[in-house]
Amino acid sequence: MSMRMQHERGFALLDTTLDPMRLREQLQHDRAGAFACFEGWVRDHNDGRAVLGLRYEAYRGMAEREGARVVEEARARFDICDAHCVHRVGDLAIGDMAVWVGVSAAHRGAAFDACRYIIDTIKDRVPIWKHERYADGDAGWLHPAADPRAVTR
Amino acid sequence: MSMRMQHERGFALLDTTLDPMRLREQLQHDRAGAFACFEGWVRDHNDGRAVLGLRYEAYRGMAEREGARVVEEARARFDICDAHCVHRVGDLAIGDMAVWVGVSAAHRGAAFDACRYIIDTIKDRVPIWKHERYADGDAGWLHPAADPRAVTR
Amino acid sequence: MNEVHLLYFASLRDAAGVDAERVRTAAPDLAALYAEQQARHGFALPLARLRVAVDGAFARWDEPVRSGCEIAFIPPVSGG
Amino acid sequence: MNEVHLLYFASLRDAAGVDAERVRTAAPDLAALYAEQQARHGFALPLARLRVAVDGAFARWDEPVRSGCEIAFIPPVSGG
Repeated sequence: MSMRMQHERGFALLDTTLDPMRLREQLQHDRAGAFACFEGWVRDHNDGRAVLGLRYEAYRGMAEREGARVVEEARARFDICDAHCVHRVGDLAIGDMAVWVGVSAAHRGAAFDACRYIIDTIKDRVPIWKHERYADGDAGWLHPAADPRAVTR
Repeated sequence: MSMRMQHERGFALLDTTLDPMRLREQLQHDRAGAFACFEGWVRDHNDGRAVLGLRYEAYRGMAEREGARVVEEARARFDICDAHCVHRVGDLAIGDMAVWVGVSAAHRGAAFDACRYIIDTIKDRVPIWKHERYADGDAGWLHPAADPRAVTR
Repeated sequence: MNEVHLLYFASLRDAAGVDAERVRTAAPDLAALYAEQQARHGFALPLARLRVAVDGAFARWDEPVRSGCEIAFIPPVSGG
Repeated sequence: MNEVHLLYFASLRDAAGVDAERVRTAAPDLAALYAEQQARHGFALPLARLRVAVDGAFARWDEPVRSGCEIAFIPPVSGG
């Protein structure tokens, strides 16, 4: 049953507001006792600078394929019922949700581990870039140095 | 600011349906870039037996104090903005939410770690008991042997 | 003799048939008090699997029984 | 000479002034192709900080340049 109910594609890019309740409902299964979820919110600061807002840009076709592959990897590696991730593109304001990851599983260990794996790997590997606007008038693309904790390919 | 906005009491017992959207909103802060959340759902099976429904009972005063202490410990140990946990008491059906844990933080590592700490410790230490009704007509209290992975006091 | 207020939860309450009772006891510590009530009510759970709380806070089994306390034997919990 | 379709994202696009272009190149592999475009557009990011994708899938820098491909130089990503 769970295989049939899994989303064909576990990842989507959206240019409209994310709705956590609808996303969450898609992962409900009677055999799921645990649900772990991660949301990335637009912070008002980054590296000590006040942030006014930001924009996400993606290499759309590739981001959709790589994102779906990351979610498939999580489904294969962890004993979970289902998993899903959506990522915003376009302009976002402070407090907006940039990314949502949800995982349902029979037990909480697998739900947490898969959720963490997905967000870590999305951040490492999916071609999406953040452009921040700062209170001091400056703006720029973020091209972070590799995070040593990130899961590498 | 974050200290002022933190809930006086980070834990509550409720005998009505939990509303994840309302709970989530209480943890929003402009300086929070990460939100990790855990929900426990009533599964249709446990240890290979089909479950029809269940009931949670608590030693109310003590559960509220111990639960609040667990959330305070998470706030002290991890670099987070805020954390909150609510737990149901009374009768629940398959798919109902039994427990909700939410943590907001500047960065995701602390949000995940604190969320995991809270649910592990709640399950280990807070005086709440589950009574399950099975499809075979049997019913009983769950008094699990200590989980070797659980955080001990 | 001390008089204490005992609380029973979950399977202990089912076995005792009451959720609370006032008892007079000569038990010197909380472990002896549980042994006494276990014999009286036929509790299946051994002391090693329980915790004990006095006035709503976890306590040690070797603490003395004090009159007027609220004492709860805490079976393995199963919340979450 | 091979003709390829190049895609630029984020700071590379800002530096190139275009998000895509068709170029004819004699570069034998993808690393040489980046060096060529880096010199032409003044890209600040060294090759060591980039990944490269061919037709929407990650590729190795030592792969040959094939005519008709869509090639994207991938600056360090910052989604999530």
